[in-house]
Amino acid sequence: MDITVTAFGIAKDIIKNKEVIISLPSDRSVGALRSLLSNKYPEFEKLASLKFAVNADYVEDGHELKAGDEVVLIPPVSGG
Amino acid sequence: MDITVTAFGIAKDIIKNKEVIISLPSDRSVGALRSLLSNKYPEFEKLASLKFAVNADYVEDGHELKAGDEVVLIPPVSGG
Amino acid sequence: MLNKEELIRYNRQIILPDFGVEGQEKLKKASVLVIGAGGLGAPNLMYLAAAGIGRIGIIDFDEVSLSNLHRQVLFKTSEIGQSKAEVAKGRLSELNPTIDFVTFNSPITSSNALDIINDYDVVVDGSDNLPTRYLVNDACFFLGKPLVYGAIFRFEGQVSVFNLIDEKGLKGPNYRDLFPTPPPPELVPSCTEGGVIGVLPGIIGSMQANEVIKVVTGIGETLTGRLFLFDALDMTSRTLNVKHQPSNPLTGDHPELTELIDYEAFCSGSDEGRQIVEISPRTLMEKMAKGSPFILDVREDYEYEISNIGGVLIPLNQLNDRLGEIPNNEEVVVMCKTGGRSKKAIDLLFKSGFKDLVNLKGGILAWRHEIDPTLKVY
Amino acid sequence: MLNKEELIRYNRQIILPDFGVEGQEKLKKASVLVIGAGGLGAPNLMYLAAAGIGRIGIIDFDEVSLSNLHRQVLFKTSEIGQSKAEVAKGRLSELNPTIDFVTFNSPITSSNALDIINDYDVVVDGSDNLPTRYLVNDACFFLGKPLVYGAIFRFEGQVSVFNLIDEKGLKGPNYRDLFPTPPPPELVPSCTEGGVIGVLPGIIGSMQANEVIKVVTGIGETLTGRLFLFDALDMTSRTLNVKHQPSNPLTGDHPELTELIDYEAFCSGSDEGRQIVEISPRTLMEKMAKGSPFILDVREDYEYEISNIGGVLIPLNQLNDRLGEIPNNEEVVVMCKTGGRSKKAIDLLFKSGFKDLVNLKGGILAWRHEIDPTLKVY
Repeated sequence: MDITVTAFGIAKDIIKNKEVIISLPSDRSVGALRSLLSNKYPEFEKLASLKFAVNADYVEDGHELKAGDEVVLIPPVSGG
Repeated sequence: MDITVTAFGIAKDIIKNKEVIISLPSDRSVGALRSLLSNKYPEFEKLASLKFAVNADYVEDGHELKAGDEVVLIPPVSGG
Repeated sequence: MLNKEELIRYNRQIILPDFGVEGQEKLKKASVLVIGAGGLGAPNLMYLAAAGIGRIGIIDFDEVSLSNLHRQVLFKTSEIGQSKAEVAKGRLSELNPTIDFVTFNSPITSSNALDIINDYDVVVDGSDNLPTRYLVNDACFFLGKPLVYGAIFRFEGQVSVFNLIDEKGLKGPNYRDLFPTPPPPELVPSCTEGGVIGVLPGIIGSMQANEVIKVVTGIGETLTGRLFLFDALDMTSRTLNVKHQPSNPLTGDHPELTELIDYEAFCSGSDEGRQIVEISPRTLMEKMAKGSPFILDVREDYEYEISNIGGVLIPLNQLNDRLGEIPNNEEVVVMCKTGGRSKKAIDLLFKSGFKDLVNLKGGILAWRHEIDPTLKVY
Repeated sequence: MLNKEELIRYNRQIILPDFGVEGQEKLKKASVLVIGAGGLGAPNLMYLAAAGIGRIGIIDFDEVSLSNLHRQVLFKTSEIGQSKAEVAKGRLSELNPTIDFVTFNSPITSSNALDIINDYDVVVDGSDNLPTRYLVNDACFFLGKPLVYGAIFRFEGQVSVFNLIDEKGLKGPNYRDLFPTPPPPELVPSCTEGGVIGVLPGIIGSMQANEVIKVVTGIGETLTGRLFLFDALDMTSRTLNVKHQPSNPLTGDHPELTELIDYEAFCSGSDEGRQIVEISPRTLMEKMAKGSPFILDVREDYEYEISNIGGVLIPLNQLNDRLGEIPNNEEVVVMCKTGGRSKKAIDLLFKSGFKDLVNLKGGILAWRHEIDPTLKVY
């Protein structure tokens, strides 16, 4: 199952794109997606504590993803 | 078939709501929706020349509406 | 081309990905005309001057007034009564003295629009009335200038980019693809009539300045072919795709417009095609010297208290209930602050059977300008 | 309660549906603390002062510098080197002399935050660093004050409202529901490091001021429980729903935070827990009087040209290629403008095997402040 991940802020720099498509294996949890991203983009590991939003709602790592889900990753931003 | 119409600007004042649901008869064109609105809200007739947008695209009066379409009405706004 | 001081001043945007010194030099070489130094004009002018646009034209014939200051943050309370364009230039030069500012203290009209606009690369529409919006759109179309559009009403705003030429050399849609013909004036309330939340032009005007920067530098995606709608009340927005419409009289199937027209007449076309008779302050004064014309002042109590010319006060929203106080056997001169509300009053009176109605052109502000400069401005 | 002049000044918003004189009186009775008078602070302060907020607190310990002026539109070029809070107060009083302004020229810290914030109804976060953002969030939570959050990075912005109590008396989510713990500092670039398009704080800061007005007057729907994300590059936005998270240390299942903590330490937690040693300008001067410490200046060429204290210049982005020019058998004092880039340089040097590294706290700006006021500011 393919999931589209949209990145904001510094996460966009790390995945080098505003959007990236990730193929999920049998484990379809947000936590599994998090591990896949860390494997693919080593820098991503440093953002490990961050939350994911799925279809406009913040979710926990146990949340199961469905086909067509839109995942958004938002790191903190400090500028003023 | 029911169609949700979202109104901006002075059109919101005329239909007295940001959103209104209109039941379309057999004729499902944008032109038919325009007539229905004018019957229901007499003031609306004065906005008769305005365009409708359907699902984020500007359309002509001949455009056929489908169930679930989102219709948006935007009158000109002059303020600065 | 950028000197050392400029490299420091603009450093925070020069270090942006895809921006660089090159982007900054494009801004420095660019010229932008901002039409209207009011609510939308203020953030446009501040952020374009701050960003380093080389030459900025400011066109506004109006003077600062007290009721501007809840949203027109360029001005000081002590500057009430002064030229907006000149005050803006002074303030902006203090922010960024490296910019070349050019001011126009007169209205933009069908006679001067092409000459003025022709000197600039990009035009910003921050005007406050429909005739000017159609005029500026048509003039920019004829001259092939990109136009960054913004407009506000109460809590809502609109932003778009018109006439932009894409990489294939095709010109993008314009204002007449959105709104081919204007509705009757009473359905297009200005900020004076419909009100506006003061911070809204801050949001919408800043978005316009952002589009200007993208048009000039070529980075990002502008709003060409898209209309951005924003509602400050619930922070929702919506983007509509706009295409060339067959009915557009400039670019459609039957392009009948080949030159600028009379935009006041175009936008005032009332239901019955009825024209409102207007009187100048000077002619009214001559009338007053000869007799006692009935002058109906439709402003609010507190406005009347500040300054008046001796008319009978019936605020616009009480008019319907107080028709009996107005004579229907003689001419009635109707007046307000600038001549807008008085037109509405005339429409209302006409529908109630009054016939001999005359509008004081430009309201008490014009009277002050032409007849009595000692009147207090507000 | 509103006088005649106020009725005129705020007329355009008083006539708004659901706003009225009542809404205006709520603004007049309200007090708002704006933390940071920089990029976000400028539009917040201008539009809140213009809108008629009765008392406005301005907290900023910084001075105006040249590289602020591409986005911090409150200031004049001639005011470089002056206190931002004081300059802001002066400018805003000219815009609206009826407002009561209170300035704080010192940093907000764990020791003073509760006292300062307690005096205000609403707080605006316009700060430029993560420790302050967590501090302000926690302090507002402990005091039950609504916090209007805004942050910017390059072309992107975020807005939300925290701690707002709804009609059922329930307190809305806060910053720690969005970002429970900070990532390492190198992944949270400031405007100085990551850059920012100048007009972006105009858009985001104005949106914050709009949220403040809704919080105070009760009209419309605020962003409580929602995070608004905005991308100026393509004018797309997105709104995410935020709920209380079980992991929130203030409100979650195990609320372990009961008072303010050391936020600098909390946010600097580097991988190895390594602390960077810092030196004050005075101590460095004493060192220089006794010998010749190796001072590494990692600013850009043009910054060094404007003012320097005689250090060896290797700009941060050339550091990796010029490690051979740095001694590894003695202490190296690393410096930049304010102390941020020099920390990055120390991280890089540490990873390359250098050990005896010291950071000049506050950079050349602190040096100018404490040691040599004749140095040119930029």
